[in-house]
Amino acid sequence: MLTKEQIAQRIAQELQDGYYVNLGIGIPTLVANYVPTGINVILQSENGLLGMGPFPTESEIDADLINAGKQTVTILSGSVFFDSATSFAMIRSGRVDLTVLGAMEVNDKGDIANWKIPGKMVKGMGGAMDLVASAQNIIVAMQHTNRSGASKLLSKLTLPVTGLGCVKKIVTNLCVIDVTSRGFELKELAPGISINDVQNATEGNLIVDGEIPKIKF
Amino acid sequence: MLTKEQIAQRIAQELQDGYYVNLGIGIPTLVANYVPTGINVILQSENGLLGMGPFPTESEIDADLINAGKQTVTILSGSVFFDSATSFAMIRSGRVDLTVLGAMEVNDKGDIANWKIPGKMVKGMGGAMDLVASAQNIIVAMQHTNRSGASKLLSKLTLPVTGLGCVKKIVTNLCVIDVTSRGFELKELAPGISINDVQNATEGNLIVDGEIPKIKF
Amino acid sequence: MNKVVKNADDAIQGIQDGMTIMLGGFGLCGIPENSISSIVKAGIKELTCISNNAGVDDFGIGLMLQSKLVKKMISSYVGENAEFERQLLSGELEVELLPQGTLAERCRAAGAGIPAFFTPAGFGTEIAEGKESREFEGKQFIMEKAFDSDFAIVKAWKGDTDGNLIYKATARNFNPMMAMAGKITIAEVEELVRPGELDPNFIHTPSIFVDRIFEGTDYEKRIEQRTIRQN
Amino acid sequence: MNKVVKNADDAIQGIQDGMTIMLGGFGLCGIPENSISSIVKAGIKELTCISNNAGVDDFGIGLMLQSKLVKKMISSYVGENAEFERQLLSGELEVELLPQGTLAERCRAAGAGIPAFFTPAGFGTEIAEGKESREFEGKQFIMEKAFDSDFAIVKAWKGDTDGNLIYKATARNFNPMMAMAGKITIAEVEELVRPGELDPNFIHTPSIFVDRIFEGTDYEKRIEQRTIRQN
Repeated sequence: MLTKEQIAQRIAQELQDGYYVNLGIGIPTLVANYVPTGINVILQSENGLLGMGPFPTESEIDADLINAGKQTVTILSGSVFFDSATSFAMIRSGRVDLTVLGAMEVNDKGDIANWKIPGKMVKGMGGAMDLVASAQNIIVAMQHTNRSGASKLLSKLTLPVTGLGCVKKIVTNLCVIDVTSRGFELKELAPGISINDVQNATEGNLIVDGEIPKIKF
Repeated sequence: MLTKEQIAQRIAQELQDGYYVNLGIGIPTLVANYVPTGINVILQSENGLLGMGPFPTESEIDADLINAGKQTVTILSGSVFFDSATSFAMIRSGRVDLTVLGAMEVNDKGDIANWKIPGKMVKGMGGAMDLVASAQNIIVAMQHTNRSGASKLLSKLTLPVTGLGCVKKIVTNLCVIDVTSRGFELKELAPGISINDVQNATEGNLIVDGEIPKIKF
Repeated sequence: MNKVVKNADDAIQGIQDGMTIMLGGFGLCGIPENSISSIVKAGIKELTCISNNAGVDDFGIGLMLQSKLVKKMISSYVGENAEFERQLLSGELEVELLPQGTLAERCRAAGAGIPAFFTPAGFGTEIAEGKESREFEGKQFIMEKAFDSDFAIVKAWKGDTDGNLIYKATARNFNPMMAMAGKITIAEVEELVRPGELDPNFIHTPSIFVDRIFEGTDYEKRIEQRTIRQN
Repeated sequence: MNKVVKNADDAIQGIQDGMTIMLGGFGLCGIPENSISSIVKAGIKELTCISNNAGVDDFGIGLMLQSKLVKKMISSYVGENAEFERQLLSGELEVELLPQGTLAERCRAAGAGIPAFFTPAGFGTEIAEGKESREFEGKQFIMEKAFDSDFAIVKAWKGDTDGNLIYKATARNFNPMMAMAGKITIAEVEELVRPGELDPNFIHTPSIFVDRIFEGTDYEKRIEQRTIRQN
């Protein structure tokens, strides 16, 4: 089983030099801590910042400089500020190379639900619907099952959809899955996890072809 | 009969303090020379400049600073540069208070033709179609008749239209006309010009109500 | 023509009960603090507010909610706010949620004389219900319309007395599009300067979009998520 | 990842016969002089060029016309150019004329992932022929689509090696929207600096839109209408 940090670390292996990357709140944010050495990625924050740096020190804090999670951040050399319309222009026109998001549910067609639970207070989709409708490359970072043990990888979403056919890859505590026209293709297993464990935790159509390697770090 | 300069001078009487104004090429450009004292108007040039100043002196010339007529110009205190999309955002959203244009023909519904003569090399509409489709207040500055003596104020346009129902006022060498739902309403006469002269030079529906005063300068 | 008003109380003249207003800001960053205070003081009610977020309980638009001035919020993300949740669940408050990019683009469209446009965001979701959808080049989009707001209230870093504005860092966010979009646009700035003091090449909002401007006072600039690293 | 290329010859690699390219500039102001020279030198032909104007006989896009490299111009205003007129009348050259604001907005739409939008410009004119028209709030509009171009070539004043750009004065014009709109965007700049040297608050084109950048040489910056006043 992978920890949250390991899920992030595995996703970080997908980064390529020069990638513009948008990281959602939660596990996705941790991906920034595992950027492989020798490559440079540029973090986009949809409130209007390209080139997000680390959190500030106490003395660096600037109330006018936050990320999309409303956290105080810093900038780097080459960073740039812009307005929200320009920010989503970048996103919708496909210039963001990789988007990493959390999800409540994903189905085997790549549809994602991550914004609303009927009966609960709905906070809103923020920029998620724009991101999932636009990005060419969307990786979902999440636990394989929910708190009551039910699969989050489904044949049919039970929650309101955020976007259709957009998820390309899922990294969970159990495994790495590619979402293809065939369904959930199992690609890598977490340490100590068997194909059977994944099968049992996956409600949607799971494809297992040949040997499935262990996740490497 | 008014000279070109007098046409511009009469139009300048329509300016109000704080107006944002777009002046077309030709007679409209001359309006800038007759801004009444005590009022301040801001000239918009659709290539991306608000607050256009006079032509430069020899030493002030800057190839990167031109107006929509591609002439070298200067800026003033409070001037601002922007891109072409922002420029036409201003225009289409109706923030330009007054647009002054030349025309080949206007009809008594306020339709204007000023961009194309069939059979002749067509240079293009530039920003004219955006301006006439968007401005709340459009004044046409032109000669009342063309070079062969035919009226340019018609019941029906003979040339390809630039915009529909947009002209509010026309100032010609002969008179000042408001374009209303009734047609061409004669408002003021140039010195030495009779109602009859205007009538003879106007093919479209001319409305003459009561006394018509002389243009005052 | 003078766009400069003395303070927020003067700037908000004309905003009436039942109107639709836009308020700049993302979270508590770049919000028009002075104007919000004056609206609360004036007790203007039944307002429809277009703003990306709804503040926190005791700051930002949260102050307007406390005073029950808001009839409807149009936002992309809300609910960092217990009073908001209470009013929503009790039916006192209406909420329309929109994708953040759609919110930004509907402001920009209003300010650009574009009545409608197509976006992929929300296609196939409940956001698309009742909206026209259409395929372009094999991909599905929904049609969204420009906002129609009576007033837009924005916060800038510096402004000149002609109405030119510059914003600081990520406090820019929705402010430039909203400044374009209001029938009447009010700008409050941290520092009001004379025309010519801002570099004409680096102005974020050209003067033409701004109708009223004033220098605000006592900016608190509250931080919502104070995150620091140890050095 | 390195976006910096040595010169215009390197920058235009991949532009092929028959492609659609955007070229920034208004008149001769803010045009990518170096890249135009390299395209002429390389003899890339059958090009569809999206650019507000078509240069003059011996400068700007006029140089490409002289070498008969242009199949079609998409512009708002052309013909300061005898060779242009000759090719047009002889049927060697196709021209599509568009309202200037529509040209700008179709670039911006392409760069903003907006496949189509409505504009009032051209309604009721021959520009509207074959286009969908629609009424919003009692006013008539036509639907215009985002441009689809293989390359965009822009000219900026300064740029950094990450690809951030700033423009000078009215040389900005169409450049920022075209920079957003190209499948591949080439930027030539008068001065190429290191990341961090441009103020992040005052960048006109964020780096993400730029794929290749180089420092140009020998800018002529020809003036089309040299108008002066006597002091």
